Amino acid sequence: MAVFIVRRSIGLIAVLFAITVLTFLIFFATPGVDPTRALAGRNPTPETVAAIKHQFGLDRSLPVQYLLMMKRLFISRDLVSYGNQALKVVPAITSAAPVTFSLVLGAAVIWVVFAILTGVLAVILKGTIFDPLLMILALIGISMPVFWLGEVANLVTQDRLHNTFLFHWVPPLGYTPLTSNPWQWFLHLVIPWITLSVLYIGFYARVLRANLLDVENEDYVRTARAKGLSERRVLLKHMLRTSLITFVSLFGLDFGVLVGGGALLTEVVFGLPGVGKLTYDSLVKLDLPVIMATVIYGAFFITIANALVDIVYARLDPRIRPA
Amino acid sequence: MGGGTAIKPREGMDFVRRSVFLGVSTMLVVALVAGCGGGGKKSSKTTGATPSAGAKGGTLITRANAAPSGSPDPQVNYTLQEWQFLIITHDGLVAFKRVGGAEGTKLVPDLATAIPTPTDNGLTYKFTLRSGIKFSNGKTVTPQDVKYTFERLFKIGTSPNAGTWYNAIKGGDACVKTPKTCDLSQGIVINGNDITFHLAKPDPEFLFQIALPFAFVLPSGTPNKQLNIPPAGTGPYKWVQYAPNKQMMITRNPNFKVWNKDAQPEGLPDSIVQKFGLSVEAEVTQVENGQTDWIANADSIPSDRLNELSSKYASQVHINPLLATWYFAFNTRIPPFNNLKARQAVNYATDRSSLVKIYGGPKLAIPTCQVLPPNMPGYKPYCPYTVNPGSGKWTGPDMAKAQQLVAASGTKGMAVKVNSDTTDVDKAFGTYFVGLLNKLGYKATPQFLSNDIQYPFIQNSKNKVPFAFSDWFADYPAASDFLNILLGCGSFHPNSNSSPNIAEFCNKGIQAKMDNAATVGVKNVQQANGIWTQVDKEVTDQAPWVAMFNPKLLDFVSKRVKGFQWSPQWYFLLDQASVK
Amino acid sequence: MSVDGGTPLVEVDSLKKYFPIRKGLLSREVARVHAVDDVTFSVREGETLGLVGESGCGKSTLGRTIVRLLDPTSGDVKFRGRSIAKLGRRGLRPLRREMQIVFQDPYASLNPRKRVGSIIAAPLQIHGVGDRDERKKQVRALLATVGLSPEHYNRFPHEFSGGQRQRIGVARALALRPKLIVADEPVSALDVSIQSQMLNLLDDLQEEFQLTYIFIAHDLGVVRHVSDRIAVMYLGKLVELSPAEELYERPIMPYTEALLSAVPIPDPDLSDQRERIVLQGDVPSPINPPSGCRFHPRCRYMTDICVQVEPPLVDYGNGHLAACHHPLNVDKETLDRARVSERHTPAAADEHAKPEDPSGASQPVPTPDIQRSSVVRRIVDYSKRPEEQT
Amino acid sequence: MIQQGGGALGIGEIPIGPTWQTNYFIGADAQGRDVMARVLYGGRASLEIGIGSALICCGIALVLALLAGFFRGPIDALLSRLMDLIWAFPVYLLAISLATVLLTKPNGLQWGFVHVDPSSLWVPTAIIALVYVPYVFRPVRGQVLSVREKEYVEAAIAQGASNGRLMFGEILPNVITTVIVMLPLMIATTVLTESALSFLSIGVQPPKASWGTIIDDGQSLLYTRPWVAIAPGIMIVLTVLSLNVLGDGVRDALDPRAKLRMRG
Repeated sequence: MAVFIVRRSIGLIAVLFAITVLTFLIFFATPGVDPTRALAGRNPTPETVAAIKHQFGLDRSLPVQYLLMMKRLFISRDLVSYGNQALKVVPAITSAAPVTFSLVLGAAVIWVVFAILTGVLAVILKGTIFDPLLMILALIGISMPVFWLGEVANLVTQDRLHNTFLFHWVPPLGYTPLTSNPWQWFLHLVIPWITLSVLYIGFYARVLRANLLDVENEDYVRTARAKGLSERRVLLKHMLRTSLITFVSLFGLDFGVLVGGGALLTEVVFGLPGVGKLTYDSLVKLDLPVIMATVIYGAFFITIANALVDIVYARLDPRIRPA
Repeated sequence: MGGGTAIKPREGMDFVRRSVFLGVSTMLVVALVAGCGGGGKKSSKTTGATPSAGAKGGTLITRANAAPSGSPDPQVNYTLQEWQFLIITHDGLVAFKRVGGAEGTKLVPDLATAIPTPTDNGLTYKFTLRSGIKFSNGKTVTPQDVKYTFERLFKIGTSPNAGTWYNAIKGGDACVKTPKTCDLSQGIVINGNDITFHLAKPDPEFLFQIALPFAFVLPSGTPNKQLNIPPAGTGPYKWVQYAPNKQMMITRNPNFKVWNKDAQPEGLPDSIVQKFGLSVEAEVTQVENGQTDWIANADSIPSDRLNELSSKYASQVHINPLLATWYFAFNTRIPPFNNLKARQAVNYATDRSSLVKIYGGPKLAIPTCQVLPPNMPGYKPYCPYTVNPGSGKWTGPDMAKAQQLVAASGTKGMAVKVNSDTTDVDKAFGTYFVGLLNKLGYKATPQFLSNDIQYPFIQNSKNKVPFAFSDWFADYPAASDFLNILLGCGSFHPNSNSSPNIAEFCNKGIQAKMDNAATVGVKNVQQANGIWTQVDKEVTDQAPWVAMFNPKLLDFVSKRVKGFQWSPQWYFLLDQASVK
Repeated sequence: MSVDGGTPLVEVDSLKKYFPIRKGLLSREVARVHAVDDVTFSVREGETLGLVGESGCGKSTLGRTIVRLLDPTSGDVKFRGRSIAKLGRRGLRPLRREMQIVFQDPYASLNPRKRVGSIIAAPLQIHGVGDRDERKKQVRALLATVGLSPEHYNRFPHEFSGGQRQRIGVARALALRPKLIVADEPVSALDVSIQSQMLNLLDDLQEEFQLTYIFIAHDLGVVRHVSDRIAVMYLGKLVELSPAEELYERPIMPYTEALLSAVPIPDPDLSDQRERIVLQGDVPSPINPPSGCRFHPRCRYMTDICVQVEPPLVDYGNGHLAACHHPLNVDKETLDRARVSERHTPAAADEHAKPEDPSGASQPVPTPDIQRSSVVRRIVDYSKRPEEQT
Repeated sequence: MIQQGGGALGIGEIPIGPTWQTNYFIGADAQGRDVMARVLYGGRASLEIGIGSALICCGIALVLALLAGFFRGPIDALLSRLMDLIWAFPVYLLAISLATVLLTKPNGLQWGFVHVDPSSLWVPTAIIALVYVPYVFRPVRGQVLSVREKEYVEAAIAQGASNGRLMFGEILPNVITTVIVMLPLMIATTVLTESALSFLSIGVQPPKASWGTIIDDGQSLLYTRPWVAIAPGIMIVLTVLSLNVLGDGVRDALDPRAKLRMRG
């Protein structure tokens, strides 16, 4: 097990390293990745351009530039954005991360609760019209582009029905930190939470239902039934518990992806200054340092989540260890 | 005279091309004041120069999609977005008059007691520093601070115009070469409260340059590296927050006392904040709902909402004309548009009213055929490329003539890439011209580039862009700013990303006239303007561009904003608006 | 049971096949599975060599290494006198026509996504035999040869029973008219009732196509009737090699003795009479094989020498080879002639060659008196299709 | 495409809203173009990219998985690590990064004789195909690894079959079902991804349109002419929903036990 964990960790570091190199190369293959335009103005003297390039180490060879960037990103942590010299990359991410985290955490709570409810309900109602109905609803949830759903939510809550009793409480787009005003924090995030969770409710409900139906035929479930346990106990205690293993590992991966910046579209649509939005803004401006940092940040969470899920799985199921 | 700062009232990202500053002679400034005033009256809701004394207090909440690009350092930043804050937190020796309307282009003494008359053939400017003015950190402003400020401008190494403007000061060129050891003792001589600037060469634009934030006085000892928030200044406000992914904020400077209300009046709101991060659509909704007071000009209001704004929120909308021309530049050196007839054909065919519609309608833009915008010294309406030429006004496209010219040019069937950027409106222009060129018999395809990349790309002759969108905002009213910079032989630099003559246009005869106008202009502005009028006409006949229109700027403020004032130099004067 | 007829078709010389076991961070090789460890024997043309041993003894690995499905670790395999151990893919190609393999599992050995016709035609196609129609004709003929209907051409394997599938496997092996067929437990996955059909089929095919068989099985009962000679393997080693009848009558190696005692005998009297030798313990790990004689931990004749010295394969005459310190059923004379090792004098061997209970060892193990294949043939006629019989 | 003088725009002018008639059924966009017509044409691009990228993705993944699973050893290690790398990128981040780079090569890409214009539909198609390769690669490689151990593969080796024949003749037919089952779900995913990229202006480039770009256009018209954004969204939902239902059906028919992790 220890060897497995160590090997997985080494793999993780290797992947992260490769990602930094790859990201660096992708963007250095791009013309115009250059802070001089944002700083030098319309008609700079060659001296000014050279000074700016030197300041960013752009007059060095590519490997040196890469090392410089990594040093400023991880060791001295004073890497600044090409777009705005006051934007320090590391603090920008650490200040954006709580926003993303708030968004994802709230959405996760909603999606877990509703997915379990929907999934279990579908199994209970199996054979009635409600099971396929719930599953179609879940499919619709999966089929909706999240940015579009967000737009429609904005249309309804910010404009069309904003002045009715239904949505007059909806605050303008944006974000209020939990620490400064918990109630406003909550209000600002309710609509984004729901929007983001719709897809996952649909997906997880379907996965859960399929799993529940799978385990229904397992011997231990039959045994439990044969013992005369109530249907509810069988479902909740025996079936749900097993099915949740898949559920939880999927959750780990998705949570990692979302915290790592995967909620980009939701953040962009709702103007939430999280990591996804930071990434998007920097991509639009080809702001290499910020892109590097956010991509590494995102990859970090995804790889960690992958590794954790692998390790947890290996604990639960030794068969996959050699893989 | 001085002129508009230049931020295209759209997005903040590519401010560079908008931030065009060129000095002009004082006489030209006077001319502008007249012109601008005239222009201002025509426009429906141009704010007058009379400030309504609003109530003090409250917070003016403004919004922008993103923080001003570049650096927050006042000696490095080059955006109107930040300058609108800097002018009320800092002062230079002289300043543009802080009032709305044409008066706003006048220079008035600020930290200096008076505007000096240059002596020594324009090489010496002697200022006297007002005494008793304090920085927001409590220190008193001294002449040493002024010298320190100018030395810092070079020492910082990355100030955009240190090497193009301020190097006029004696010793400046050496400072550009070796910023670390910059010493301006030769150029700035202090004697008591007197500060004498010695220039290495005469520079009629010097006073304007020192009225801009690059030259705003900072306390001695301010570190010679880029700051993450502007340091202490002398204005009625001081910087308290600069978080580029959140907001920037200024509040009252307790050490401020009015010394010249023309240069630096007291501000009305207690604090002014600019929040970042929302899309412009959301910003408009916020202003409508009273959650935001004003949208920074860096964000352009979607044209689709203009109707809603002008009907439902008419009293909150302010429209002012800009000294700007939007155009598509032909590459005059590669086929098919190295052919004059082909260029003229496209000019005849262009339905400028369609383009105006894309931009936001006739109230936001006026069709044009020529290079110079209205109100510019030397401007005389001239439009040969219309159905009924003669009036100087564009009235409609002449398709028949266009087709005839294309046929005559022998360029029919040639492939043309229509280059524009990815902003919605600019993209629409590109799409329009693709359709038009195809109609004329070319094989046109669009090429839309990210805003950050398009401008340097189209400047570089290496990229061989045949037809590209661009625009130009005057920073002050000088015909040379348009004609010489955009179409002069000297501003074409082959294979350079910084070659503002996108058309690669160089006509020896016209160039000689431009050079002549510049020389004459030092002595006789009137005569020079006459030459510029002729140059404008000749250039227009050569058709290096399809000039599309001259835009106006729309500001949308919340209901509670009282006393909106609009200066041609600084646009909306934030501190003069009341939110109480 | 001609032992000496014909020239050697296959010669296996000191063949070794080890599988590395990798572990740890750097995937270092920490151990090796000694699947086939220094095996030498030869197979004459036209004969059937039975290869017997418990599961895991390396017999399948040996079979696969001979047809070069596996690369030998060391040693040599010669086919018609030509070394093929080091041949590359390309060099092996022509040899593939000469030697084929029939697999144990009729379910896994047929591609479930391919039709029977194309499965059998594949070797023809690979070696560019004939054109499409010709191949089709050949395949139909082959189907008939193995007792299937040519109409089965377009069916998928899952439509067949195990026995039928194995026939398909045989047909595929025969398609190229090979000289050698390694039959890797071809009947062990089949019902007992089908097994004899299969054996008879193989027997007939041998005559018809002049085949040489290496017939792998895990019990001696099956191979007895088809083999001319039988090789016994234990933990990767060849421990006994003998003409078939001789092996059954006079096993030398105690391990063979134990295997033989497990062969079922139809006659209940004889069966009762016989002593059943139950081997103690499990087969030791081939990763760390026991020292000396590999069989020693389970051998009832075990002495110190078995632990210390590995017995060589010694010819006891009549083509009967065995590797044992305590040979059974060997008279002193023979023993004298065949020196097992320096330390192993005939006297010493004889002295110690007494089991705790010598009764079972001193006299030949009674074996059923069944003539090779003839009885089996009488039981069923393979040419009838199995469906018709069941 | 330009409706000259058709679309009234700007201050004091009324945009065309839904007419619910043949022309401008659901109104015009900011440039006066009939949204319904654009939605219908946009659907073509969306589906072309969706189907194209799913096919390319599955094709590449299949070939790579065959190579990795068949040859194992260093080839497998290399390919698997590469897939890990792609997998470790957040899908949208990788797609956005690639799209940004490709779209900012103003003159397109030039590989030998192949010239890809940045406005070509191939750019988003290739990008989307690439980012989803690991999603198909992983399960298929696992299958190849297990199929490769099957005796029928050994039998083919014993017959002297070439590697190509082994991979494509013996192994491929046994793993293709997985891919076929995944395909509709992949298309659903790629259609969603295309719309997201186009929504972020880095997918389909004008003047071509896809549902995503129309939603992007409609974003700025959301409060004034919501149909510009709503209509293409509904089309996406319907398309993806049908593909998901189809995918479920195919899965039930071919591979009742396959549980695929597909995501939009």
